[in-house]
Amino acid sequence: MTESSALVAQEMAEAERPGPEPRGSALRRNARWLLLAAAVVFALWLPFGLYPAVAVEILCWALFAVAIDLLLGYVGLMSFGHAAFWGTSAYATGLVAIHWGLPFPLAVLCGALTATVLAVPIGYLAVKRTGIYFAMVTLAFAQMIYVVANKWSSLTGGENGLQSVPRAITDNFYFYYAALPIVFGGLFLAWRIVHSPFGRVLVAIRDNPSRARALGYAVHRYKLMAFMLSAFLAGLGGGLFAMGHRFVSLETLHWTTSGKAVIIVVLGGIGTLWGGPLGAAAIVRLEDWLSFSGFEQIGLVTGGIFVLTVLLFRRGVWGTLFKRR
Amino acid sequence: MRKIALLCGVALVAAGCGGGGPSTSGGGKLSDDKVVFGVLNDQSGVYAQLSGKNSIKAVELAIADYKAKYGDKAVAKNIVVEAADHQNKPDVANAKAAELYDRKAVDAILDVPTSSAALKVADVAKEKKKLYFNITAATMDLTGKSCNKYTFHYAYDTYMLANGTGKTVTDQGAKSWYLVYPDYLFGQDMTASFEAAVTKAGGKVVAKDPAPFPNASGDFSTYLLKAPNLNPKPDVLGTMQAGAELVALVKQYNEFKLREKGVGLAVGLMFLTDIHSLTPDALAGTTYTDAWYWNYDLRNREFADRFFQATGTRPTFAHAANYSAALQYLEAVQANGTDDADTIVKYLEGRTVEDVFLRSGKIRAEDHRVVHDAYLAKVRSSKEVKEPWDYVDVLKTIPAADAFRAPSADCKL
Amino acid sequence: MLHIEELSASYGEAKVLTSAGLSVAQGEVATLCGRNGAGKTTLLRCVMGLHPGSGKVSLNGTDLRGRKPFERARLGLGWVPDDRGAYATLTVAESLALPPMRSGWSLEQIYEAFPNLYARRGSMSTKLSGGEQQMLALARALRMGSRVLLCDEPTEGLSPLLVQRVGEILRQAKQQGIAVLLVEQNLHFAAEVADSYYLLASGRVQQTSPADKDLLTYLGV
Amino acid sequence: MLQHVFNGLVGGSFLALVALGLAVIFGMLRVVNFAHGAIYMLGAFGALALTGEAFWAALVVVPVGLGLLGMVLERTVVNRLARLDPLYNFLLTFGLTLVLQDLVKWRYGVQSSPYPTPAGLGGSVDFGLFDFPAYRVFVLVVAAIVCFGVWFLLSRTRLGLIVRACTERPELSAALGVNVGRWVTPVFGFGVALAGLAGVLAAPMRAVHPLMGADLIIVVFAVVVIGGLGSIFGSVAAAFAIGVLQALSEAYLDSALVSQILVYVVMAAVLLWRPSGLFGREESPA
Amino acid sequence: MTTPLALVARGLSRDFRGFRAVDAVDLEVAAGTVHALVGPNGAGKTTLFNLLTGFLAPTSGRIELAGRDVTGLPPEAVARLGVARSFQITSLFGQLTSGEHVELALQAAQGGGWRFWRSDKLLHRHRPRARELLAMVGLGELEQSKADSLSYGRKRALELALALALDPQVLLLDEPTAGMGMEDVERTIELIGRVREGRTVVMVEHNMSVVGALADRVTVLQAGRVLAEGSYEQVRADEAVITAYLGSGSHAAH
Repeated sequence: MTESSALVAQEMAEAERPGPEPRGSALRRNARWLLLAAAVVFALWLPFGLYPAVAVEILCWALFAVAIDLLLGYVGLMSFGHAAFWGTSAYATGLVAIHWGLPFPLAVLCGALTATVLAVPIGYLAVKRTGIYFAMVTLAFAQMIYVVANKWSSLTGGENGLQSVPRAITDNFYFYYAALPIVFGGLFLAWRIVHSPFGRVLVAIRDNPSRARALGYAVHRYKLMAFMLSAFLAGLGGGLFAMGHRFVSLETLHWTTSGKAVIIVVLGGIGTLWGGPLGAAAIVRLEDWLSFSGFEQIGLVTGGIFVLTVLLFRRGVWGTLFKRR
Repeated sequence: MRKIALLCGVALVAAGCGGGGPSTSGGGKLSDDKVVFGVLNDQSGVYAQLSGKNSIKAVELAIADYKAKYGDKAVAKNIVVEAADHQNKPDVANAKAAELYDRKAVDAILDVPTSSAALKVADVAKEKKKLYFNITAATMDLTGKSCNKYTFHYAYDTYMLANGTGKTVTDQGAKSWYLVYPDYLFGQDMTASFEAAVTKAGGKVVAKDPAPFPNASGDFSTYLLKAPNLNPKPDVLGTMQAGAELVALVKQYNEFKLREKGVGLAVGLMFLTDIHSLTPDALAGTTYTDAWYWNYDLRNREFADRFFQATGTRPTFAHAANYSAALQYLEAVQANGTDDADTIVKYLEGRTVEDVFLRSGKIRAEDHRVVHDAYLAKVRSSKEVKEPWDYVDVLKTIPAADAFRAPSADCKL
Repeated sequence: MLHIEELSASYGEAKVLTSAGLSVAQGEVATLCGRNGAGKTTLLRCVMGLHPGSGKVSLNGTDLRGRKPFERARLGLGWVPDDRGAYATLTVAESLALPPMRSGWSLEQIYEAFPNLYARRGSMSTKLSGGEQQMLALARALRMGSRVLLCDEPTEGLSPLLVQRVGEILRQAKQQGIAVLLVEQNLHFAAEVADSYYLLASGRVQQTSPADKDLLTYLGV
Repeated sequence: MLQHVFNGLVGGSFLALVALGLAVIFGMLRVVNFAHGAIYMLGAFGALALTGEAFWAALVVVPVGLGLLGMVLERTVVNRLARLDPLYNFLLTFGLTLVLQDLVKWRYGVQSSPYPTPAGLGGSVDFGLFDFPAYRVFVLVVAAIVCFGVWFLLSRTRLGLIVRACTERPELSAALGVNVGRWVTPVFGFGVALAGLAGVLAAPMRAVHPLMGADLIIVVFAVVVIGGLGSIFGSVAAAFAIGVLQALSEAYLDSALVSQILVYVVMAAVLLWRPSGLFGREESPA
Repeated sequence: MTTPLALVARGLSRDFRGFRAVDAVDLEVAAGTVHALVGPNGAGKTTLFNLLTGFLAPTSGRIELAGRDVTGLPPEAVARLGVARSFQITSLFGQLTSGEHVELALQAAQGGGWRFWRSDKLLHRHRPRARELLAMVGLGELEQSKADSLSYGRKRALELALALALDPQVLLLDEPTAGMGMEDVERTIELIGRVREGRTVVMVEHNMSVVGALADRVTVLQAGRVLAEGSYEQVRADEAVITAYLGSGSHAAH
């Protein structure tokens, strides 16, 4: 039934899995807190060290990556069409901000909820397949959403995108700090999901769906729920992306956007959750640096790095650095 | 081993993080003691030939002319050109524009093809209160609902294109039209403008079909099969496709032998570079509207020769307009002794200007539309082409007053 | 003919075989018995090279270590898998034509011995009845000219009449000097064809005989 | 009506050739080659690089060259991930797509490049009820011949016998003495060559630009989900069917949206009613 | 009709691509009994199990659970109606520990798997019961071990603990002693003997000593059909069964 998804899961489950902490020494547990503290400090410092617009972008992609990793790492489903949720939320957020004038956290929330709703029909159909088919099916549905958004220009602005999304905090530097709590909230949610009774069921489903069914867990529905939660997280990222740029383009729905998110997750480390933000920082920063220095064949570099990662470092940066086999 | 390699990689990226630095922006007489132009356009994509890197050369020609003209008296002694590729993506354009204004201290952004990107940059210009001369985008929103104080729309727009071609071709006797357009905003706008122009000129649109955009298959055969069988049969097929899709459509138009079947071809948006890449024979006899033509008169030709020396190719309207915009900006700086944006805007508003690009030029104060003469051109067949790049005959000059629409009520500067 | 020494193999982390050993001589039918899950199928798969295992397997003196399954097949090992190995996309005739080496029985001989297969030579293999599929698997191995047949429960799920038929074929093969390693739970059937008996239990193989009480107890008969 | 159906078949030809290559590779290697679209694009650019007059040469040389490139890729990278989850190869080939696309962008830019109709195929063919550009007829004929040829190869030759056997049960086939590994690389190369051929055929008819394949491959994915990726026949049939449906909806419906999302809607319906695809085999737990 | 029927199959058939794995099987399992399914490999026992638990939909026929028609219900629904099964081929969640396995099963029985907003420490409230169950199957010491690292026999034991954790009305065990050593078999017999109290047990078993020790009733399958049914002694004496199970030189049995 699931010849493939379980395999990915295995490979990366070596990295981390939810459940009771391994009986580590106090030192190791402290190291965990230290790492978390370092991450928070780094996040707080980021806009000082980086062009704030880029820092904001990293935040958005971090959420997006975590959303995809939640599905890939903990349910064994690789969505290659998550741009559908990222982009839909971006549009919804933008529209809410433009037409209703809601403050940005509420607008982002509306966007994320819209994405969650969209995830219901798409997820319902997609979870009927697993493995490689799931990837293809989600990719195809995302393309459909892209086409619809392009066509529905009275709402989305079509090719011109949604211009001039209003935002009270105009300076990206301050906006970064305004967005940070939402991002932390999203990351916490992801962590909570993974380390919840629900998360335990997901891992069980990933490892052995038939057995989970025999225990009475409705596998499809759990997968759908995970899909919706993942869409919600992607939606949070997409909404922030819209507010960050004060603009929504069709690009947010394009398959390359899904692809970039997957690249970030794989580079960061599948099934590690925190690899996502790390990968986001690396890729966004790298792309910014490349384009700032006038090198435009970005796909050549990111694609190349990605190919090497898949060939040599399948455990990703986080998996390779912080997790032992 | 792998771990070490990976660590090095991560360290490199992390080290790179230090390179950014918080944004600084200054004011003053001549900010940073220099004038910085930012040429933001498509340097690898569909518009790379139309404007692309050669637009930078055009701006450099303007700088050289300015320096030659004023010599020691020049207010701006240090003039720099920064360039960036927005890949025709609005989000990239957004980031790049902010970057140019903030991180590279650009005083005026030039060029910016692709409507969505152009509109986005207008937003940024408004926010940063810095100048922006749009050259290569066609959307009328730049002088409509998205207009703003710091944005000038320099070369052309959909009204100019549709009105020029639609009206003239109808006047010449092609009364019935079949319109095929890419199903996105630009195509929809163009079609509406076209239909209005055609109807006004006494013609009729028999049918219009939105074609998928982006057209994954690059296939327009359905519409081409349909065209000669429509009732009444259209005299002319008007296509609003641009770039790659235009190339494909024209190729297929010839393949289906529509000209032989009595359906002519009119093109909504076409550039000299399209004719070059399609070869003139593929488009021979097609009429379209252009904002400028290099071999129109001796003055243009002289500029084109200089441009040719610098680039090895002939200038498109975009190159000439970039040149003109940069030159007029520098003239404004010279006249006011400052590059303060508000001062420059005030100075430019309502001015009449005449240069190699702007004929009967006027910078409208109401909506910042820069109006000038436009040209109706007809593509020659390869037999008629006497020198490289001299692909068209200018049929008619459309006077500045008729070429552009009246200021829109939507625009509140 | 076939000689196995110190063969060990595991499934995941579960050890299935621990230094198992046995030999089958030319023209001999050796029966390997053992409970379900004892590792009989794994042993055959190891011999065929389809499952990684450590230890020595030699065929007619040729060491098979490091040889891929197709090389082993070409050296004369014939596998008759427990699921009968029918192809959904291959007809009977195609299944017989698939092996690159066809030095054993001629097609005429095959069709003479298996008239059913001749009648259904154009049918997809999976459309055959269970018995016919089993015949096809045996026929394929005979057609290949295998010197050693590895038969994994060839009588499984067959009617008594067909069981008889399988027995006849194995005896015929035996007469031609083919060695057979037979995995079988049906002891009565085994008794008809077997020359020697081995019991696989706890990962080890021991020689035994049908008279052995332990064997019967172990099998729960 | 008839001419629109015919036109749809022409459009379906490209889908069919690409889907066919995809299905052949998937069958043998269980790899979904994301780079198949990029290969299609390389095919068109390959034709371009050989310039217009050499179309007939390109028709042979380019697919063969790309097939060799495919074989090299299989040996060097795809192969290394063979034992892992097929998703890894999907990811790998996705990365390759980005690299190939950008390499071509670097060299040719995103400007679409013109390619003349090959000499001798510029005319049109009169079918009585309607006439049709000769080149399009040619495309359909080539696609039909290739699809038929592949069918013939698979069902009537020894090579096909081996490929079918290896595709269905690699282990058993090996145990029957078939050197399965030897066929993997050529089959991969062959599948790639099919996409390359589609690209060469597309060059004179469609816009040649670096993203032409990326747009196509997503539609092809939907097509193979509809047809059932495991089924070569299903993939080809679904490709032609979708081509015709698209052409008809473009011709008779006033909405460009419908014809564009048609393929995805059909895919959704298939997922709802027959998740394994119209011609896909049920994955039975046994 | 003194004892109610816990599980009934009527005319149950299942085809796989033209091959009929289960052929018009009628089965009645009385509540509170241990019912063994025996038969040679390929007789359709596991397919029948998959049909009874909803993992496969029958081609025809119907299944009743305590009088209620459950034909065509998905496995999770069947499980929630009080049917727990173990698998013939060990089937666990590789990355979870034994304790986590049982906690998960206990949670399934009580609901609560949807709570994504709570900590998984919530599962710890099942811990005492989980430990009890693990101890019962002899895994008391191995609560913290990942399933992947358990030996084969222990995996089988964990399978059993999982099934028991659901506190099912009907317990379906697919070869519970397969691959076990003698001592483990003894222990498993003893264990099943203990847990059958208040339950109905259906098991597929090859080991006749296990069947003999536990089964109230035995159904013999061959080639997808019911060959015989009765008590262990009756079945053992049945000519047809002997022929089928042991094979026969003289196929005169019919």
